Amino acid sequence: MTEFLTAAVGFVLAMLALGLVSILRGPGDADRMMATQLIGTGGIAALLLLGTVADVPAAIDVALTLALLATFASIAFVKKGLPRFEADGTASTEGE
Amino acid sequence: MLPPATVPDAVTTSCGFLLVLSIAVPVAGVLLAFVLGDRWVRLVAFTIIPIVLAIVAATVLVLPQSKGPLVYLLGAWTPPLGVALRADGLSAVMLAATAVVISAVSVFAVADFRPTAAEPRAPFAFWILLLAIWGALNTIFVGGDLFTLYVALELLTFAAVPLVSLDGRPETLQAALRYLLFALLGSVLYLLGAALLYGRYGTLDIVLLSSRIGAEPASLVAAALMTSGLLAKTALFPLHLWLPPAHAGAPAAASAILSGLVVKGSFFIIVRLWFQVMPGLLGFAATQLLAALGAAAIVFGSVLALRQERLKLLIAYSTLAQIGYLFLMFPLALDASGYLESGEALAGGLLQAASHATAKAAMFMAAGSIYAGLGHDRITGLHGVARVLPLSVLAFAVAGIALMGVQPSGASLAKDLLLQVATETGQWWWAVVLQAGGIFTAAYVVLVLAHALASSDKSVTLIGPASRPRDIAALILALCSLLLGLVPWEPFLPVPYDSTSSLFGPGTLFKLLLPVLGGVVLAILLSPWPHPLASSARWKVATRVLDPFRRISLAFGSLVERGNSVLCEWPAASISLLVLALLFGALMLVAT
Amino acid sequence: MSLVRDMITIAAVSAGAFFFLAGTVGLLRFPDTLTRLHALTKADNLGLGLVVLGLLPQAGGLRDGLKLVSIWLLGLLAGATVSQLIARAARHGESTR
Amino acid sequence: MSGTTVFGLCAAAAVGLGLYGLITNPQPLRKIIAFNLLGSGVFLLFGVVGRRGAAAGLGNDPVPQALVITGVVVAFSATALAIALLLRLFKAAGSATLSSAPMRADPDPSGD
Amino acid sequence: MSIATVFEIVLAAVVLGLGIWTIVVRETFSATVGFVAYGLLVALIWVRLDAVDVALTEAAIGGGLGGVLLLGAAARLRDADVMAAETPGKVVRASAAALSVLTTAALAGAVLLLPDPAPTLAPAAVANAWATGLSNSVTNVLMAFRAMDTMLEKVVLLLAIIGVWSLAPDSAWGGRPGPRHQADPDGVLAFLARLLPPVGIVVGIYILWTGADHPGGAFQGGAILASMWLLTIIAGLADTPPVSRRWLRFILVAGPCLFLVVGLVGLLFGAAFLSYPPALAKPLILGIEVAMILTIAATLGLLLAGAPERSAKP
Repeated sequence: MTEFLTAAVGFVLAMLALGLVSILRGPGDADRMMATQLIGTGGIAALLLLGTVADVPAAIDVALTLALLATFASIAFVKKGLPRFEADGTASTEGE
Repeated sequence: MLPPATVPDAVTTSCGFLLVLSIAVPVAGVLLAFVLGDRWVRLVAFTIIPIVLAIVAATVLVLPQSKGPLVYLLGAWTPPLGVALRADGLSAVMLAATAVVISAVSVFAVADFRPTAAEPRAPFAFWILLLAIWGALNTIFVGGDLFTLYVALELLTFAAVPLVSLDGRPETLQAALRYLLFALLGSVLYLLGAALLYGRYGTLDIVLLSSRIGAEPASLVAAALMTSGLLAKTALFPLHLWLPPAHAGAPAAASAILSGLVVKGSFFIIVRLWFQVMPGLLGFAATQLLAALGAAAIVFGSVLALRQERLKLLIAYSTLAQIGYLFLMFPLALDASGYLESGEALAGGLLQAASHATAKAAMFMAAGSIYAGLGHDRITGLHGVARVLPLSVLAFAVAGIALMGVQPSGASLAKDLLLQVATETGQWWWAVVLQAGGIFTAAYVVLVLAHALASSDKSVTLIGPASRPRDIAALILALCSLLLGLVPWEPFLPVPYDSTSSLFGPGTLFKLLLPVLGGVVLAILLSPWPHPLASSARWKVATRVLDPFRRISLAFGSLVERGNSVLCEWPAASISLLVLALLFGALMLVAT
Repeated sequence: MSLVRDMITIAAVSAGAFFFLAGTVGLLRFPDTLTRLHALTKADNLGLGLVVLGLLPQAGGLRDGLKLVSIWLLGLLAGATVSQLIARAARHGESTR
Repeated sequence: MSGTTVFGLCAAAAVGLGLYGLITNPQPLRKIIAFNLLGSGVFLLFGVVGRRGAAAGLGNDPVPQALVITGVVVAFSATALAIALLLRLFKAAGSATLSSAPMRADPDPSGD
Repeated sequence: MSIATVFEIVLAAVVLGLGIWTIVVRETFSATVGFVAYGLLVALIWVRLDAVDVALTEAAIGGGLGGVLLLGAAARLRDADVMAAETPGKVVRASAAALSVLTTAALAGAVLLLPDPAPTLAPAAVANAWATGLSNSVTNVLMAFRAMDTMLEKVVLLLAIIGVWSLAPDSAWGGRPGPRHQADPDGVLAFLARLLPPVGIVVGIYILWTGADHPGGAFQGGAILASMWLLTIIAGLADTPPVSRRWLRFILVAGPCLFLVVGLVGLLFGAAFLSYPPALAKPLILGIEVAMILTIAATLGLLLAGAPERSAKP
């Protein structure tokens, strides 16, 4: 069982790496912004599997934190990453 | 598994609580001032400062009575699990010097950072950061654990950086950013070394480490990284890119703190590291390298100081030279078996640090008064200032005289000690550098004074009123530095002989004349600015004789300046940092 | 009993891994931002869900199980909202590339 | 080759990468990122040291872990301060660079 | 070579690959994104090293808040990207590369030659856990054995705030940090900003509470709370408070203040500064942690918000 799960972590990780390569290459910033999304799914899956393999139950807490913050980071990405565009009808009036 | 720790001083000594208070009270002041806000910060600062002063005084008085250092185990946990605070003679000297400088600066800054002024932001930051710097420095002086020292070092940096950019001009913002980034690089290298030491020895406690440490790969790499990181924070040549703009751009009171005290924090950790944690690792070659960097710093700093147009920049470059002076003690402290001995050389180095702290702070304060009075600090525009701002110029003069090592100043005692050791160990070349350092110091002091004392054709108009309390604070600090040699150092530092006996001998006169005359020559040769006596007839004669020499010296000076501007580029400075780290590692590897 | 649990785990985790593979292939092969976004959020969230499902039998107790499920729900929520935001950003931001 | 060795080498490599980036990247923001990478290498080294010291039923020596947590907080504050300075500099000067402008023109070398 | 080692090598390679990307890529924005991904994935290494407390911290800071901080700066500095064409020459880059490689090699050598068995304080930490009644050793080290460092670190956070605030223009001193965000109240963002914070607050408090006996603690919990606060600000549901507010100042010092007071009480009446009487240790530490989570959440949030930009008066 441990071997299977370890292999699964490795596989998910490899997919994650490939995905990151494709995303980070672009071409646009919108593509790059998917990176946290990808980690928010693939990274968390790897983390959960890893926690089970290594018998670290608290890894679930890390995954929970990661899930929350990856969501938050994605939103900040969209808000801050494309300042010229007002996502979702939101505007930030720069106080300068 | 390592044997259970047997620390010789694993108990809290009576009065050890003073060490805790010396940290806790300034920190409490920071918190209180932050909550109470704009109108109360100065009041809080002036309540806290006397209390901490009293604590430091008590520590200094108690220390000689106790046998060995004062120790306090925080939370009653013994190292290696817990953290200890320890104060020995070195700590006491630096604690006292810091307390004196901070008190004087706070008196100086009373008027500048009035909370009722139109600008409430600067006083708010200044007074809180002043207390924070004090707390951080005290932690550095009494901290007994390398990681606690790291946190204190960061505390110091975080308090110092905003002081640099207090006025918000783009130049100072850039200076602050450079300072912050380079300091962060330095402290992260220090932390890297700490990680290796923990991995090898299982503790970061200074006393425990000193009993466990040996010449092994981990400790050598750690030592090299930590040393170079701390050198970056101390701004030893060639890692000084951040210092002149940062120190010259800050408000005068902040410059006094930054130049006088903040660089001494990382310097003190280097001393702790080398003299206490790993006295046997540095070896001959590495100490020579350290001192060679110091010598180069003296030449570069002094030559550049002589070429500055503005007084504050001159003083900032002088700090660069004086930092170099502090590192001359390392080869002199090395004994025959390759151990760094906590003897007279260390005493000389520490004394030099204390006298530089007081004198340099006084110089910046005097320069601040002059700037406030004239509205500028161009050295060539200082003519006649002695008549309108006599106290400021006097304070500058006294501080300068103290710094060049005239009896009975602390710098003079330090120089005597170092020269004596240099003779004993046969390292005559460092004796030459020591003398040259004094002469260089004299050169830029003489230069400034010559301009300030020269009579002016026009009457000098002041744009602001001269402030007597400010000048008196600077003067008292300068006098402190001048009289440091008379203090009985014996309980704290191994200072063997009584310096007062030789106060009025022929040696004193020689010690006064050598630097002053040498300094006059250097000032004439190396300063590119019009000389204050340039119009007199005698000068015309002198010009004819000196002119060829002067041209050569000036060419040398501009060469130094060009070299400096290369070294002050970021990539060059950070590459030198790595080169130094690798060089130290290699030299230590060879030595062991 | 433990054999059954392990079987479920192996099956679900393998299926999850397959969906991650599919998502990555989509990322690598699809030509433009919007379709790639589609591949990413749909396939990967399904993959995460299957992994969570597979790990549920291995969870230590009810609390861990609840946390696992809520992680998945958070992932879904993020996927649904953020992909919409990114998609709009991508469409409007085409000129700013 | 054990896991701690792999991650120990990884930590050393991260330190090297951070140093390289800190030296060569001209933009201050990139320097800040490189500093964070360097810092994370240092923290990883602490982690490896702690992992090697696993004992008494703990998988990782708690002391280095605590040091890392303190260090992460300090590094984060440093990043925040550096970025605030950088943004303010950008606003005040219109550019964000660390390269020093020439200090002053070469003065007239003649003394009279 | 076991499958576990293969996995570790893959993990290290992915993380290092991201590190390399972060350093060498031309565009600053891409580098920032790469670093955020790096920060999130490093959490995996920390779990693998069985340092879950650090993994939580790294996930919260390295990926979450740190990423947002860097990204905000990258977005604002986007126009500066073009200007900085002063890339150092080949010689500089080559020597920097050579020196970095040498440093790495020296470091790697030192790491490989570390002693086996390694020195450790784990048994000592476990043996002394009775004094606090908490079974999370990391919390014990942070709050008891090395409490001084933790207290000073909180002062470092406060100084960072003071430093950031001191950069305010004088006209905005005492005002609100950052730009005012406005959002469509029925939009997706506002929806998320209403839905996520309650979940986040529960998770944050859970992380704090579980920190007594399991991995977790005030800092990690505080980071989660801070990000939830920022989410509501970004979505325009809340505004940053003016920095001159007394209550805000009080929250910002509550943690270190309580720490200091407990320490001084220990100095006066107890065994030593920062020592806790064993009977009261657990409640005292938890009390400090509760104060600290508020302080940390407020501090981290305000550090991300930046210097005051808008005068407090509208």
